[in-house]
Amino acid sequence: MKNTDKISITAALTAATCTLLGTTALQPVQAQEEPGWDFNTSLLYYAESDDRVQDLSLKTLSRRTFVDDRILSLGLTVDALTGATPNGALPQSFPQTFTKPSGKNTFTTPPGEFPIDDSFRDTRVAISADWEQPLGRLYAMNVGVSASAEYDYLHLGVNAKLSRDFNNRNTTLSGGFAFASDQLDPVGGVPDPLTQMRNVRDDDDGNGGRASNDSKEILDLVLGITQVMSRNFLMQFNYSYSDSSGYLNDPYKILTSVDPITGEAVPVPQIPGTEGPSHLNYYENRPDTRSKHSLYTQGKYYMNGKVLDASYRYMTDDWEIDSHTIDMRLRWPIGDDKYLEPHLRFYTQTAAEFYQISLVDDGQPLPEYASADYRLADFDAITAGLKFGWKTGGGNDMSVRLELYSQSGNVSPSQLIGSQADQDVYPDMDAIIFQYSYMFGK
Amino acid sequence: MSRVRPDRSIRVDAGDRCLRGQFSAMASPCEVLVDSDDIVAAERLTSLVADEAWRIEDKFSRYSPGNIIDRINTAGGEGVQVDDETAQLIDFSVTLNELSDGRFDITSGVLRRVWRFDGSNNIPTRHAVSDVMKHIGWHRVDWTSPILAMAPGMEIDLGGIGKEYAVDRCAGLLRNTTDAACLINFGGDLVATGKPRLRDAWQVGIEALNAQEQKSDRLVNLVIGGLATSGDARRFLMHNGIRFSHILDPTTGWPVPDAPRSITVAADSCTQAGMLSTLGMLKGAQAEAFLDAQGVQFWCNRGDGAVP
Amino acid sequence: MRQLGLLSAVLLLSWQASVADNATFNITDHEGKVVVLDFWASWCVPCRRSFPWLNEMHAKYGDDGLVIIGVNLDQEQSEAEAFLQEFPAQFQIHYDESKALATQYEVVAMPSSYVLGPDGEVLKRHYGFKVKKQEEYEAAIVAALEKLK
Amino acid sequence: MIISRFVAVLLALGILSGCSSMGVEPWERDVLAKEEMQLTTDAIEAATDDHIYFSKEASSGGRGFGGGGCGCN
Repeated sequence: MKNTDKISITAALTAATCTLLGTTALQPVQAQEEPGWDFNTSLLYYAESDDRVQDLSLKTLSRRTFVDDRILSLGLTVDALTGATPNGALPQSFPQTFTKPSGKNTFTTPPGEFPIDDSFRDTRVAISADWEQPLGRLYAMNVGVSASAEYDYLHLGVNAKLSRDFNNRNTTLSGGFAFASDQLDPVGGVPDPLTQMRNVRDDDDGNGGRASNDSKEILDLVLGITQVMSRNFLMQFNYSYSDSSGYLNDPYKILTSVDPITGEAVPVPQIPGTEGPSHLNYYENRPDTRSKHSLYTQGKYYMNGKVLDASYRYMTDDWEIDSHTIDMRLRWPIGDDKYLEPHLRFYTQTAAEFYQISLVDDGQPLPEYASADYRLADFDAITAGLKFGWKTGGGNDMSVRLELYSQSGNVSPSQLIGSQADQDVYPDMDAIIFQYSYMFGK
Repeated sequence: MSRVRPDRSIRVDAGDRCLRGQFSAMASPCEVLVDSDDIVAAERLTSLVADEAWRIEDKFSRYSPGNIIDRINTAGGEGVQVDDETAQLIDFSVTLNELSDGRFDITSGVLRRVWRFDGSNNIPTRHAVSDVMKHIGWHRVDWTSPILAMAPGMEIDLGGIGKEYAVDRCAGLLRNTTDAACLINFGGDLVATGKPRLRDAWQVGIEALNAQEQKSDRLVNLVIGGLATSGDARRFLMHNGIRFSHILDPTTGWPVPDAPRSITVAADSCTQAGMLSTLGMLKGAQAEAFLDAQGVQFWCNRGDGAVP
Repeated sequence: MRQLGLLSAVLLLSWQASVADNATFNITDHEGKVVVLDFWASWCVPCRRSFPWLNEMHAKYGDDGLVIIGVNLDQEQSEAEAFLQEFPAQFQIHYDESKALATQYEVVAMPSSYVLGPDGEVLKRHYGFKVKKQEEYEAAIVAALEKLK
Repeated sequence: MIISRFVAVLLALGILSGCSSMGVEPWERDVLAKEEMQLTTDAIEAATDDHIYFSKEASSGGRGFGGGGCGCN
C-alpha cells in the first residue's frame, strides 16, 4: 500500500474548508507556543577504586525563558557521598592505629595499605539561581547566587558577568567576578596546625578545647574573548585570577613523621588506659592565602555534521603548582537524532612547594607549612570516555556517558628516605564516571 | 429517554482583560471572549454566537428528533432531499473521506452499537463487529446532491465536523459585526479573530494529560486562527494489558492501533485544525509523520509524559 | 536614487508563500509606497518571533501603501521554504541569493529591518527584534506612511 | 618551565590578533546557531566535570568560575 502518510493534504483541505465556509481566503494562523520551563536532569555515579570515595548525585537544572531572551535558571544538586580519601599517612610494613576525627575512637590500618578513615558519610545539597538577560543590542549580563551545605561545610557565593559584542557579534568581550564565603565545622573541631594527632578523649564538648569552626573567602575574576574565526570555527580565550584567603587546610589530613635513617614511622609509646595513634603524625598546615592565574583557550570546529571541541588550560599559583590540561571531544552524529561523543582529557601538575610525603623526626623544628595531601603532589591524570545521546519519541534529549579517570603520582626519589624507596608512597587512583541525563520540557 | 430541555441561557461577566460570554451547546461549555469593555455589545455578540451554535446543534445533532439527520437515518432506504448547508457538509465529508483513504466516514457512527469505551475490558466479539460493518461505508451511500439515499440500518452522524464548523461559522458572524478581537471556544475547539488590544495574543492552554493523568498545561499564544484537539485520554478499554483507544477505524471496525492519547493542531480555521487532528489520530503510529508533512504546528500526546 | 534590478512579479498564494526567484530586487517597483525590508533567515530565532508582527502590519497597513518584503538570507532556498511552511508569511518574500542586497544595506544583525520612504530613502533602521518594542517599530511605519499623504 | 612560558605568550598573541580580520557576516551564522556548536552544550555535564576535577586536582575552572563550593579538596 503506498505510503500516504507523508503526502500534504493541506491545499485540498483548505480549498474544501473555504467552500464549506463560503469564504474566498483565510488569514494564515498566527500561533506560537509560550516558552515554558525546560528541564535538564541527571543522575551521576562516581566511584573510585579500592572502595575509596563513592558519590551518587542527582542534579537538576530548570530554565524558564521569558520574552526577549531573558532566562532564569534554577539548579539543585544532591550528593550522597560514602568512602573516604587517604588521610595523608604513609603505608608501613606494620599495622598503624589512628584516632578518628571525632576523637571518640580509633581505627587500625593493616600493613602495606594507605590509611583511610572509612567512617565518612556525607550528604551535600547545593542550590543555585541565575538570571541572564540582554542589555540593549550589544551588552548582556548574568547574575547568580549559589549555596551548598554539608555536615561540616557551608558555602555561600555570588557571581556576575557582563559581556559586549563587537564587529557584528564576531568578537565578544566578557568580564566577570565570583565571590564565595565558606565556613568549615570539622568533626572534632579545627586541629591546631602541625600539632600531634590527639589521643581518644571523652570530654563533653567533643572538640577538646579546639576552635569549632573556621572560614575562608575566594574571589574569582574572569576576562574572556569569544572570537568567530570562520563560519564553522569559533574560539574562546579566558584569563582568570583567583585569590583565596583564610583557613585553606584540610582539617582531616595528617603527615607521618618517620625515622631519618630507616624511613619508617616512629612509634608512639601508649600510656596505659589511654587510646590513641600508634605512631607519630602531625596535622598538616598550608599557607592561609593562595592566588592562582589561569589561561584557557577553547575551539569548536564544525566538520559537516561532526563537531570537534578542544580546549587547553594553563594554571600557575603562588604555591608553585603549574598545571596543563588538554580536553578533546568529538561529537559524531548517527542519523539525525543520535550521536556518539568520545572524550579524552590529559592533565598534569607539579607539586606544591610544601608538599612532602612525610615529616622527619630528627629533632629539627617542623617546617612552617607541610602537607601530604595527594592532590597537592606532582601527578598526571587521564580521562577517557564515551557519551551516547539520542532523541526520545516525544522529541526530548537523553544521553548516557561512561568515563574512566586515573591519576598516577610522580614522587621524586630525592624525597624518599630509607625503606620508603621500595614502597608505594603515592595513592594512585582510578575512578569511573557514569552519568545519565534527560532534557525535556517546552 | 425524555429529552431534558437544554439550558439555553447566556451569561456575560468580566474575563481576563476582556468580557466573557458563556453558554452551553453541543454538550460542551462554550465561551466568547470579546476584547472590549462595552458590556451591551458583548451581550449582543454572545447571544448572536449562542443562537448560531444552538441552530447548528438542533439541525445536525443525533439527539434532536425530526431534524434532517433523523429524517435521513429513518428514511428506510428512501431518497431524502437535503438543504444547501447539509449538502455542503456532506460534500465536505466526502472530500475528507477521499483524503483519508476512507478512514474518515460519517456513516461509522453505528460502531457505537458494539463498542462501549468505559475503561472496562469488554471487547466485542469479531462476529458482532463484522455484523455492524455491513451498515458502514460511504461507498454504500447513494449521494447525488441534493438527494441522499441509504440502505435501512445505516446512519450518518456529522458529530465529527459539527462543533468545529459551528466555531468557524460563529467566527464569520463576529468578523462581520464587530471590529473587536474575539476568541470563540466550544469545549476546547476554538478560533481567534484578531489580536487583543492590551496583550500580544490570547493565551490558550493545551491540556496535555501525561502519564499520571495530571494536567500539565502548555500555553499557546494565539493571535489569529483555529486550535482543535481530538482524542480523549479518559475513554479507552483495557484488555489483557493492551490499551484500546476510542478511535475506531471505519475500514476495519476495530480501534486504531498505537493511536496517540490526544492531538492538538493549530491551523487557519477551527475546521481544518479539527480535521487534521482527527486524521492524525486515525494514522495511529504515523500520526507525527503525517502531521509533520502537513506543515502545521501540532502537539501530540502519547501519555508518556513527554509531549513535543 | 540607486538603480537596482527589476523584482519579478511575486504571485502570493494566501496560504502558501512561495519564495520569489532570485532576480535582483528593484526599489523603483514600489515607487510612491512605503517599503519595509526585513532581512531574516530560518535559523535565526528572533526572526521567527518577528513574523507574526510583520503579518499583522501587512494586514493593518497593506492598503494604506505599505509593502513588506521579507528578504531571506539562508544559504539554501529549501531551508527558507521549509520555514515558511511552518510560519506562513502573508507578505512578499525575496531570496537574496547573492547577498548583494544585504551587503548594500549593510546588515549588521539578524533580523534587521529598514523602513524606506516613497523615494527609497532609508527612514528608520531596526536591528534585532524585541517583542517589547513592537509599538516603537509600528510608530516608525505610521510616520513613514504620513509622508504618502 | 620553558614550555609553559611559550604557551602563555602564544595565548596572549591569540587574544590580541583575534579581533579584526576574522569573522562572518550576520547571515552566515547558521552553523554557529546550531545547538551542538555552543561553547557549552551540556551545562550539567560541564558542572559535574568542573566539580569532580575541582575535588581531585589542584586546578579549577578556566571555562568559567571554579567548580568550588565544597569541603572536598
